[in-house]
Amino acid sequence: MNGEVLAFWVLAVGLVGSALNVVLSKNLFHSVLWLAAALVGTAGIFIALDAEFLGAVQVLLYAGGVITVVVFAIVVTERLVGERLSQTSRRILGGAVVAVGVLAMVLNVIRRSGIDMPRPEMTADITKWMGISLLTQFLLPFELLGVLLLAGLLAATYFARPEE
Amino acid sequence: MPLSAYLSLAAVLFSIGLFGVITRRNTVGILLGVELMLNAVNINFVAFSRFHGTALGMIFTLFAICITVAEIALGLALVILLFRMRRTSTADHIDWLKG
Amino acid sequence: MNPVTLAILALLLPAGAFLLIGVLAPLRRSGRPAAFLSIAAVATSLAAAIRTWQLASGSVEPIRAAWNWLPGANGPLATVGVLIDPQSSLMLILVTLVATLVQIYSLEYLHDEPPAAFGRYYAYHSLFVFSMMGVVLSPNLLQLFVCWELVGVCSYLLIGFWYRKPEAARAALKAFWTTKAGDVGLLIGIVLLYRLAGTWDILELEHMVKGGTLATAGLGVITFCLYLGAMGKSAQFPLHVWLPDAMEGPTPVSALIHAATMVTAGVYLLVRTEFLFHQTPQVLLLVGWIGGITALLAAIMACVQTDIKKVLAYSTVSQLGYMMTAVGAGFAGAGFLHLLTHGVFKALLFLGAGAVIHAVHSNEMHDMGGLFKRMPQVATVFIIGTLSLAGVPAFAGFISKEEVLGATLAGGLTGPFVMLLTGAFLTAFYMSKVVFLVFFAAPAAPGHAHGHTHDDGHHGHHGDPPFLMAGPLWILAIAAIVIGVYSTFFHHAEPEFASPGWLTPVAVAMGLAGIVGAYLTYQTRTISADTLASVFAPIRVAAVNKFWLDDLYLFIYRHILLAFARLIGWTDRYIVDGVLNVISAWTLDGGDALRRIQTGRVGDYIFAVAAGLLVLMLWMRGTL
Amino acid sequence: MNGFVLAPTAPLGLEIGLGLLMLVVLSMGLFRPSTPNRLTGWVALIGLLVLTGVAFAVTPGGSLFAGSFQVDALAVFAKRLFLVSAAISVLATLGMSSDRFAKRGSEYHFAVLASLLGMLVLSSARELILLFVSFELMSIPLYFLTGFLKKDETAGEGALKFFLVGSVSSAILLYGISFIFGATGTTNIAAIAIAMASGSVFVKLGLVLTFAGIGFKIAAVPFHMWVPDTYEAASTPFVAWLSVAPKAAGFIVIFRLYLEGAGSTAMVWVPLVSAMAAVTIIAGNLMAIPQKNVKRMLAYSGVAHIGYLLMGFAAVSASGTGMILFYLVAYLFGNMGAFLCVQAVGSAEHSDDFDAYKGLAQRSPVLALSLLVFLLSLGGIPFVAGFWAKLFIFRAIIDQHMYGLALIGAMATIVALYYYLVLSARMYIEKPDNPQPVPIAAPLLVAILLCAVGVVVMGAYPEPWVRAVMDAANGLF
Repeated sequence: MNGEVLAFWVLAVGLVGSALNVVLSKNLFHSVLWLAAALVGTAGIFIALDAEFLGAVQVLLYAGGVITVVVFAIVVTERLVGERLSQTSRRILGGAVVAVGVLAMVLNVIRRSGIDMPRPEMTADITKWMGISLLTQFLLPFELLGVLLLAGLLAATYFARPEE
Repeated sequence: MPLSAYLSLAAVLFSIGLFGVITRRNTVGILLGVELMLNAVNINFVAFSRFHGTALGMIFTLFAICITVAEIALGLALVILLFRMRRTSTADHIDWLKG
Repeated sequence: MNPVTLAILALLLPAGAFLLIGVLAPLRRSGRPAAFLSIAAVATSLAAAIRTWQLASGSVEPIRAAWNWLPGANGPLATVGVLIDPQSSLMLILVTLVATLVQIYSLEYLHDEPPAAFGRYYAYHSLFVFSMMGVVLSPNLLQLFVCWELVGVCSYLLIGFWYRKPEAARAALKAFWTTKAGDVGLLIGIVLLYRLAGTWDILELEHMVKGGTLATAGLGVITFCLYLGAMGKSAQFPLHVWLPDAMEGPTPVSALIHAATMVTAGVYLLVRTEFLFHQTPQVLLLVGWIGGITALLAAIMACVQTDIKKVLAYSTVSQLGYMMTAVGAGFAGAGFLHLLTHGVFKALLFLGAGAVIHAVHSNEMHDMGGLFKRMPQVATVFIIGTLSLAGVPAFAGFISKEEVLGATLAGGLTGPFVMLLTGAFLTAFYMSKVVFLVFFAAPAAPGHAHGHTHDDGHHGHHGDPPFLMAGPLWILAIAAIVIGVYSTFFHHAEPEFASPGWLTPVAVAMGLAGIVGAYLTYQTRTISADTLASVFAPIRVAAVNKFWLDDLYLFIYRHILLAFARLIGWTDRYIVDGVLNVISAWTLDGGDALRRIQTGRVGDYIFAVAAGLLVLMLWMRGTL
Repeated sequence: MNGFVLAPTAPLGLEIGLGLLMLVVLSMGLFRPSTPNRLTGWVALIGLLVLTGVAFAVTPGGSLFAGSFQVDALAVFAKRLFLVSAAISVLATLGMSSDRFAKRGSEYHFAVLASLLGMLVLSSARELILLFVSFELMSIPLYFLTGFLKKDETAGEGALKFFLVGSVSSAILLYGISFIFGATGTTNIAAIAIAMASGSVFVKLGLVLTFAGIGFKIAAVPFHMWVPDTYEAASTPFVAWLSVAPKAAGFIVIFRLYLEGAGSTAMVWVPLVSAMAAVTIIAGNLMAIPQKNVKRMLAYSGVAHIGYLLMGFAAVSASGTGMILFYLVAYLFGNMGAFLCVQAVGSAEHSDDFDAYKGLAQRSPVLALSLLVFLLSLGGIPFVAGFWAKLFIFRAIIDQHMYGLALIGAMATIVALYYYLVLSARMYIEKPDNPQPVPIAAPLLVAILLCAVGVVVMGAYPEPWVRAVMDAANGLF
């Protein structure tokens, strides 16, 4: 068992565990923290897949940014209502059936696909290539992303701002 | 590890997220489920990308992460708005519109 | 401008006027401005039509322009466009000319209508002119049919113009349903034709017939169906019953629609599709015989009418019979010629009669008499119209009637020929009767004077009508004379057939005999009208009762149709409705049940999305 | 700046123009925050009209970024459709009485234009990353626009539901795209088409997931449940646009992915799409019947219309595809027009219930007649646009011998007529409670009349439209 395999299994178990906690925890705040753990775990998977840059983005943007925003939102709403946000689940059976059904279908496809190709050697600096292609081949989506973030930001501030 | 291991892990995470969005009563909880699903997708992209020997999937992931950030900010703002008007963030109680 | 542009311009101007008047409520309610707009449009159309004719008569080939309307897999399913040849351009002139004059005439005639009704009248008129020109210019049978139906709608609206009057409303309905019966035949005919030929285009069809590529099997049914449509529209026996009733509409409407233009659409249709009818001689024979019967019966009925408009109405039916007989004899050109001249002088007669009615406020000839002194102009033009209709040389109807008679004889339709000849005598007789009774005979006793007054208007013009009414009359009268003189003395078109030398003297003699007979009976009273009536008593009784056709229809309607309708109604109420009620109850319940799925809870919506995804995956699992 | 520098970006002209317009609109809000005026709306409208004019002058051809952005016939057609619908919606918004559209007009119109930018790029996108980003750029402002009247009791609720269902669907869509990418190793649709010829299972899995994601956007049953709630909550001129443009965009994505990308594999989809079409038609029409609110009724009937469009897709033929485009144009005029009439009545009566329409024909004949024309078109009555649309769709699937589906569609049309006629009867037969004419703002009236003209002209003379859509569709086959 080499390092990559070991790392994968550790990360996988951690990821699935924290993901389950995200959806099962009774306390919303705990859920968010478990999500943060899952996101960091995902960053680990990225690094195991030689995508260090993405791993960094994942930790900084997601685990850092998103979680901060969520926590902030929870705190704001809790302050508004003055009590702890509880969170319960319903349709657990239905949800489980659908989720397991989808999982079974996808796993079945993965099993039958015979996709398992060998992992090629990394030949080039992926981060550099990503940087270059973002400003050449993917310039248009990159620009659109800017517009999208601006629109999302406008919308978020519009909704969150107390009425003037 | 083979590609199928990464894909399977992503599938499990995706299903957990799906379970979450279906069962959670709290709107923030539903959002967390969506995050899990998107996270699974990202693993899929990066894994495929790595095994195809291309960075295209990673670029895709980069875009996906950024879009997700915008989405979650918008979603939380909506939750706060609803909270301010209805004093609740429980999705099931937000049901004035129906039929 | 090229003829196509001109023709389309002529076509679209009245349509534009209709839309403007119809959509702009203030314009419609203002009355006169709407009228002026309509008149300006149709007068411009007239100018365009004349220019189109000038251009078209110079070209040998028909000019056809078509645009795709309904796209189909192999070429267009239907086209819209115009087909310009001498026939359509002449007909176009007739339609626009009479329409222009009638619209100007109506300004005065309907002077006392409220402005809103006035606007409505002109809106209908514009729509009518547009649709009629659509029929005339149509290059294919589908477009022709659509316009044909529109024309019928306009006729319905205009007959029922005084819709508060029960007779008018009933007459409008009668006209609508009778012509509709024919139209169903027409529709079946053109659908069958499409199945047979694969096209509705008149030129293409003609080309196919000439090239011999059109199958003749089943063509008889098609031409018969086409003829059914023509029969309804052109008031052929036994579907003619609607036309006399249609006189409930305003007189200018009768002049335009029920004399000069719309009723001739059936003849025009047959002229247009003559090449098809030539393939089916049996149907052609039927057309000829029915034409002859119509001509004679209607002439007889015209003799016994006392209402001046009814006389003219039966006269129109009779003349339509003449045209149809010529078509049936295989010489559509002769019928078409008579159509054109008849359009001019019959419009003249109707408008003249309208002027009389306008003055005396009655349709009954008893209430008139000795009017020559009071309204010499009207009397003069009316006499010109009568002489034309009687087929006196140097008047418009002379040559065309000769042609029709000659064509009938040449076509071997001896029976109808005799009927037409008798009809010619009767025509001259009843028209002269009108002239003598209305204009020359001593006025009837005052006690008779209050017959039922039909028309509107409160103050009578006891004298010649004002310029707006007299002008159109004179224009038509001059046209009738010019056409007559020109065709009698200068223009001897070589007919397609040879008529025997005795035909012209005999025909003229018949006409003159009719006039003399009427003179002796109604002017000098040498022959007592009562004696005449008793001699011809059986025919007279039959004619007064309209040959019991209305009674027959009433019987059929009461005893057969109503019983049938009751049966259908019963089935409808208890069986069809029952089934429908059950189905609709299920539908409503289903809707309500489904609506409950929409709980308003977003979790359920998400669940539906996820479950839908699972269903999709399960469905596709065979291929995954 | 000279032609040499600009020339390479020529295919992006419309998008760049729109971007500049967005800058202008946004900066007008920055420098005059919260000043009530409708200037931004007029600026946006004029800009949109100019861009629409340009779009109609554009001829297909040209591509950028190694073929990821391609201005083909379908793209040009779609861009025109998006621009026209957006212009009508913005025009109608100018007739809104709420001062929120004056105070926050800059943000509102910026969001409309941002979403429109997403649609414009989407119609040209032949590369998955670009497709996804533009799809999201289209979607996110829609959430904002739905909740724009945030002081209304229900606006936030409608937006939140739309957003939550939308983000779940978006995750599913992205998951699907990841499998399509994974099976082929490329994101270029042309290259995917080549790689897909082998028919990998991952492709099919990806297409299933993607279909669910797009199913949300086009509101096919069972992914449609957000539709009535969102439509009821949002401002009506926006709903008019929401009910048309994103649906059209969804179909453009379907064409790109399933017809261009999947090619012959698309045939696998026929049973699934037919079933979905049938279910969507039946459920949409049935659920529309018991509605008491006209906006909800139109929402459900809109769902049913998506079923007819899916029917056209099930035909998997050039004529089916073309007729979807024809249907979309007819639907654009008919549905937008109907919603705008709802806006006119709603702003006068403060109610969207059927009862508000009592005797409308006596109160405002033009409005009632327009609405009648729109309803007849939606119902598929002869000689209005919707009739040809339905007829052509039916013909396309009958050509493929799918008689059962055609029968279901035809029968559902009768059901649909029921509720359209119920509303028409309210307008024409019942007496009004209040005989005053309905006041209509001039821009709204112009927008309504534009739609009415579109419906009538398409109905009277469908030929040139059919030619246009067939030109756009033929490139895909």
